[in-house]
Amino acid sequence: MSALTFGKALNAGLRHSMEADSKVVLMGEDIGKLGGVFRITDGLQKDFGQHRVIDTPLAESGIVGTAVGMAYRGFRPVVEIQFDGFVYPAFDQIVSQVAKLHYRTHGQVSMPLTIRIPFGGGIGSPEHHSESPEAYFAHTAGLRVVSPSNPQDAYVMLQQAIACNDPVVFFEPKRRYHERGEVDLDGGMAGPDLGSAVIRRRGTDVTLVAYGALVKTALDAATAAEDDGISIEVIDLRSLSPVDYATVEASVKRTGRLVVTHEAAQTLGLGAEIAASITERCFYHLEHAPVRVTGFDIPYPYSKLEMHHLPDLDRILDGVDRAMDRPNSLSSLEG
Amino acid sequence: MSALTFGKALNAGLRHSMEADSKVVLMGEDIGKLGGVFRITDGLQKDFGQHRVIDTPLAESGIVGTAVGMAYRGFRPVVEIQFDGFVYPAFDQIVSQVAKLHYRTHGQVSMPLTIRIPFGGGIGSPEHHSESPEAYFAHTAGLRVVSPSNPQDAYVMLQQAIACNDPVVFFEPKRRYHERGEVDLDGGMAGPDLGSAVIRRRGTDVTLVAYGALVKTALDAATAAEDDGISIEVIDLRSLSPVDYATVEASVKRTGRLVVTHEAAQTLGLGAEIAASITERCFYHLEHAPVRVTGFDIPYPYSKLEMHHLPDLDRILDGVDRAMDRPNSLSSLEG
Amino acid sequence: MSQPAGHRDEGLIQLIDPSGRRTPNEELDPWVTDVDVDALRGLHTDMVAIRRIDQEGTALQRQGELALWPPLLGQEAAQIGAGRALEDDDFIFPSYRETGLAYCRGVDAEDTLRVWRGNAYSGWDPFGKNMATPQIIIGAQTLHAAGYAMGIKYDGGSQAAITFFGDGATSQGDVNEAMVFAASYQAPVVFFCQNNHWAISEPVELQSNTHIADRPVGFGIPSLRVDGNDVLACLAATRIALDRARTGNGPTFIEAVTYRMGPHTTADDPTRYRDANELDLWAAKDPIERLEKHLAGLGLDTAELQAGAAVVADAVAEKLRKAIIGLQDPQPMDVFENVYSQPHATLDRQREHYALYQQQFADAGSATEGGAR
Amino acid sequence: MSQPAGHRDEGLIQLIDPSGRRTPNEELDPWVTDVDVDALRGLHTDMVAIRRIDQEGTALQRQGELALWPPLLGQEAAQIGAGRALEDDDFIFPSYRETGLAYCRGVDAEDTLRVWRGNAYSGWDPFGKNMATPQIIIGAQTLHAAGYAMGIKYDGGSQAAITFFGDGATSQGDVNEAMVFAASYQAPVVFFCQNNHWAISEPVELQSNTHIADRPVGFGIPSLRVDGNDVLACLAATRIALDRARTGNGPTFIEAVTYRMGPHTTADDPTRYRDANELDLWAAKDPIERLEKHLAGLGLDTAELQAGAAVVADAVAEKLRKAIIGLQDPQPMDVFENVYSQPHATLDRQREHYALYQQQFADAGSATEGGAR
Ligand SMILES: Cc1ncc(C[n+]2csc(CCOP(=O)(O)OP(=O)(O)O)c2C)c(N)n1
Ligand SMILES: Cc1ncc(C[n+]2csc(CCOP(=O)(O)OP(=O)(O)O)c2C)c(N)n1
Ligand SMILES: [Mg+2]
Ligand SMILES: [Mg+2]
Repeated sequence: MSALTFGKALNAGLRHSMEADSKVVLMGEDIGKLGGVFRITDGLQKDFGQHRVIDTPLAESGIVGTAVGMAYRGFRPVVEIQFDGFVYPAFDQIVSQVAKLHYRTHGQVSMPLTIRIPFGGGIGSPEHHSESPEAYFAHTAGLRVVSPSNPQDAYVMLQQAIACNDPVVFFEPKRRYHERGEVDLDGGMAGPDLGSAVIRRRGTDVTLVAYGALVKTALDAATAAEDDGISIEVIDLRSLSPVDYATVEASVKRTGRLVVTHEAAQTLGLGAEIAASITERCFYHLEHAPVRVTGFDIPYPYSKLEMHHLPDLDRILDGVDRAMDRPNSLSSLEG
Repeated sequence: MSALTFGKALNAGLRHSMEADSKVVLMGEDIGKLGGVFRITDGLQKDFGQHRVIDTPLAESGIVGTAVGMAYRGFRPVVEIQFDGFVYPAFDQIVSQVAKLHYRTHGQVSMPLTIRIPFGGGIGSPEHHSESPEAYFAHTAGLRVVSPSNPQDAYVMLQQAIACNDPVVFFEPKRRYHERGEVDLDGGMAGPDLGSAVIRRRGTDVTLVAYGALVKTALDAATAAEDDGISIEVIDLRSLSPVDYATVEASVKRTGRLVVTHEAAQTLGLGAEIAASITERCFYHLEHAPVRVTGFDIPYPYSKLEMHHLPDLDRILDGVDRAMDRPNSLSSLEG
Repeated sequence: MSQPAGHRDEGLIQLIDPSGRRTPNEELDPWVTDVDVDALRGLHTDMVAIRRIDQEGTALQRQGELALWPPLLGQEAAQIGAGRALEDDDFIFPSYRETGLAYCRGVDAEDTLRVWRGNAYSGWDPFGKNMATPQIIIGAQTLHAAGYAMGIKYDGGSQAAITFFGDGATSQGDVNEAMVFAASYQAPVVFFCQNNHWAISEPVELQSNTHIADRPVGFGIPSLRVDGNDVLACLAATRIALDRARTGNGPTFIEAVTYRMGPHTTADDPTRYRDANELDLWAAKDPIERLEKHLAGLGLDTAELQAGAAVVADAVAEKLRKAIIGLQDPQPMDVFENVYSQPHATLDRQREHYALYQQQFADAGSATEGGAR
Repeated sequence: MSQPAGHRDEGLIQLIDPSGRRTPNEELDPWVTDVDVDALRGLHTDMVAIRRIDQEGTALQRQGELALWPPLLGQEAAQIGAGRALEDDDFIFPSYRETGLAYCRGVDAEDTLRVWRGNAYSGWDPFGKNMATPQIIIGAQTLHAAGYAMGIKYDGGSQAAITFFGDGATSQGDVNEAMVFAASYQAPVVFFCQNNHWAISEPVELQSNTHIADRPVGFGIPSLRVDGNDVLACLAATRIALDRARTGNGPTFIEAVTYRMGPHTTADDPTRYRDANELDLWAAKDPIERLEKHLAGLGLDTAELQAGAAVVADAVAEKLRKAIIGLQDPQPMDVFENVYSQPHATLDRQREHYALYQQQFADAGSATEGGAR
């Protein structure tokens, strides 16, 4: 085991995948000499050459569209989108081509693309640099969508995503890039299935579902809640499409209460789907309606106000209070 | 009152808006001489000229992006996207510009765009011609999203959308274009608020929420259910962002049961949001988990199979049976 | 100031003029020295065959056997010229109108047509034919071709990629980005634009006020503007472009100037937007008649030539009609297949539930679907 | 075959060379006959002022007063040349680097900078200044400019629209589509590309293997390739383009060849990807020094010239620093403002709930936010 930052763990995962399979190529803006604006591809062009780590022209549709062509040719492209807010020019290629080609060709053409997207806020960035577009992709049939929350998962899940024959949109919680954790570099891609959720902390009173950057916040909230005598079970979703409902369902059947948190807007965010699906599966076990603690239905605000958009420990605990029928911010509305 | 087809009602609505405000201009592919592939703009270029009904180059990002510029200049552009599956090249301009400019400029720049999109399936079309992308837009803060279900609403809501100072994505259920209904052409844009839902049929046992093409199917289902002694309240959502929860909530509080139907994929479709929100608001009134009867999580299938993707009368009634705890397709899974 | 050239009329490369006369062209001539009378006859037969397939498509649509059909009428020379220039392992990324290319690749006509019946989204295995299946999103396939060609370069292959698209497509961002990528990596790709003068109801002048062939030059890609109704010129131009690709000289752009003689699709009514005179003008430049005149000039008997081609076309048409009408409808549960290549929990559950739903009807003993109630 | 020209070195239009010498140019000369010594002095002062604002931006970022800053160092001539050619009612659609254009439009420097502090997404009223606020999505603004220009044409206005973007932006579909629309409608728009040789770490050669100014020509848009460090040439070229726009001659494209002397933004480390020699080469072509040499040649005392400019720059800088540091933080509930112009039930409910949530902390008597627990 080695202590690595999240970013270095991703770098190691890329390196490992490239060593394992010569068809793995990286494509993106500034990923070569610069190593990407977050340095995730640092050193890889030097070691693997310009034909495997490809600096591309500044055109996201072009990047994804040519990656589709590379996949036709037998390559396994890993695309870097520089920031979350810059994926939309590639939306058509992702939704109409990447997601649909396997279906369109009755399984004859595979699209083993990995589309890496640093996502989420909390780093004081300008507009378009802090978005959470995951719901757009999780709503799109044909794509798999995942997000690791810690260095070990970053390392393993990235390799699993690259090895997967289906296209995977890989959301990296950029505000965790510099956080460290133990990584089993010798373990390769061994680990829980790419589509599975993991219970990060056991608890009995309420199930708290998070993914990406908010898993850490959720764990902190669980620790804080302990002092108030509340036992929170924290589930790291990891996979956003498919959602591992078996794990969430089993947990909610134990706790009877569910809180989901994410940075994305509330309306039609992952929380909506999870609340709806868990209500379908656990209706008679639920003691309170599932609670969502999410970003608001607003464009991501300028950075001086971002903490008023992002769920934090206090907002999550307020949500837990709501789910537990304890006094909370909305108590005055009841009755 | 005049009996008009849905398509002609839209045409009349456009004409009325163009007469009322010289800043209203139409932009799109083939909307001029041809009158659009669905003839919705038929005759308008002849009557209003090429400067008001603008045939554009074949580039959706270009159409929406130049419409943004026209709005800066004080125009009120109404954009036609030829088919649902062709909106994605414009996704970046819609999500990052149209939706955000009012916020970005602290309210100084308005984006009174209407983006008309014929949507949905059931007409035996090739790939990309039958999609239901509404959830992408309803998840996008800054946009309003609506869908009329009948000629009268088509006429009124289109004028309201054009008059609205916020951008409106206007989904037209193309499979209803040829259906007729009474339209009050003298009423102008008088009618229920653009953001409001309408109860189309009163009922006491279960609330059935639909929008667009499926409103008719839902009404047919309600008629059929009457024979079985089931009283369905049918709500025509009309507005998908915002959803008129006041209306849905009041209904569900009366019936205790909710079924939502749409053609779009189930995961993160409107049904997820409505189920989650209504569960939040009506938890103690619900006698069964909200039921979703939707398209599957698949790319829209080729037309010979589309009836196995699209909710129809029977699938809706099966959903009603589930919501009512009557014998249904999934009964064998219970216990 | 660097000035655009504007729409000029000169500059259209031709080897056989509308009257059937062979016109010399220094640049193209060396590329067709091997094309003897037999080869020309072969091109003629090909054009006749795909015109027949196309007519059958239209007829089958009228009879309700197809949901829609996008005719290629008038574009036979462009498609056969290009198609016969390719090696089998060059990879084709077409739009929806390239019936002729599929024919050159040995795709059975029924496989080309069944997509338009609604029985499938793809009629053949792209890797079996080295040809992607129809692309409906305008211009999207040009990026795939550029990327495939980048792949050829990276894996050291000797093939080329070629992509087909229309005049309207040149307005799409994707097509322009494809040129950026192709030029930047000097990828072995051929951009083959069939300028058939119309994008549904929009004339090419709305998309571009200069020649389409001027566009790529500004991206650093050399171009050829050929008479798209001259099969020999199309063959030569494509050979030149492919040779450039194979010899490490990067991308080439071909504008084949032709005309869509039919409607955009069978759902379209071109009388709403275009002049009948225009049609007459282009009828006089018909690609098949032109080659017939040329071959007559070389001493071939036109009636005999036509009869020979008809034999081939008749056989194709007969097989096609039988196959299309005999096509089995797909199975309900097929809708769930091939969304993913590996299990997907959410979708698998939906499949299971729908199977139970379907089962009800079977249980109810109902012969037709939807009859349980 | 139509061949691209490739990267040539000739063809760069100049009026003042790096040594300060006035070089005659038939095409541009007539457009600057009115530019006397005073006017040149004004251009010099402008360039010094925006360089100072830029330095302050970098310094304020280092001091933690700004979150980020995108320097314009080296691009003063391009921005002032273009900015001073414009009429007040021409509408500007900039990217994020056009500090100089904002300055020309009378935007207070603190309003330009506060966006980068994170206090706002827009520092000024676009309609007050006839200039849109910074666009971060690469190339998106070029379509807005084309559309605005279409609007000018439709409402019979006499203005022009102008849009600024970088060399990297030319690869984006949007920029190419903007040229398609502008050409098709002959819209009165000027495309002003500051080719500063880099898109973050990517050299311009990755985006285009021919001159950027060649690109528009293929779209039917005439272009000028000017020395972007020559303020007089930039002024003249922009005047030509604006005149064409106003006289119904449609769009023009200007490539101003310049250099980004600083990092991409304060978050960037250019030593990772570019050679120090390149910097030296361009330092020798510095736009401000060049004008100083030219003015010295006209008899002006350089020290006095610099001192005069410094007075202006100092005043701007002092006001700027005070204003930035004195900026009030926005209010929590501001996040909900201006998403829509009219009530939106779902958002209004979220606002109401968040107000109640905030209220808790106030009720708890906590001075700081987040301290209720
Ligand atoms: C992205 C997208 N936008 C719109 C359409 C609708 N559409 C189908 S074909 C067509 C015209 C295409 O014209 P052109 O590129 O000249 O090809 P042609 O049909 O003439 O072969 C249009 C607008 C589409 N298929 N895809
Ligand atoms: C759509 C999009 N993709 C990527 C980025 C990230 N990005 C910001 S600036 C930049 C380089 C722009 O280069 P250029 O157009 O030459 O302008 P310059 O910064 O040199 O002025 C990139 C890649 C972005 N802002 N928008
Ligand atoms: Mg065409
Ligand atoms: Mg640059």
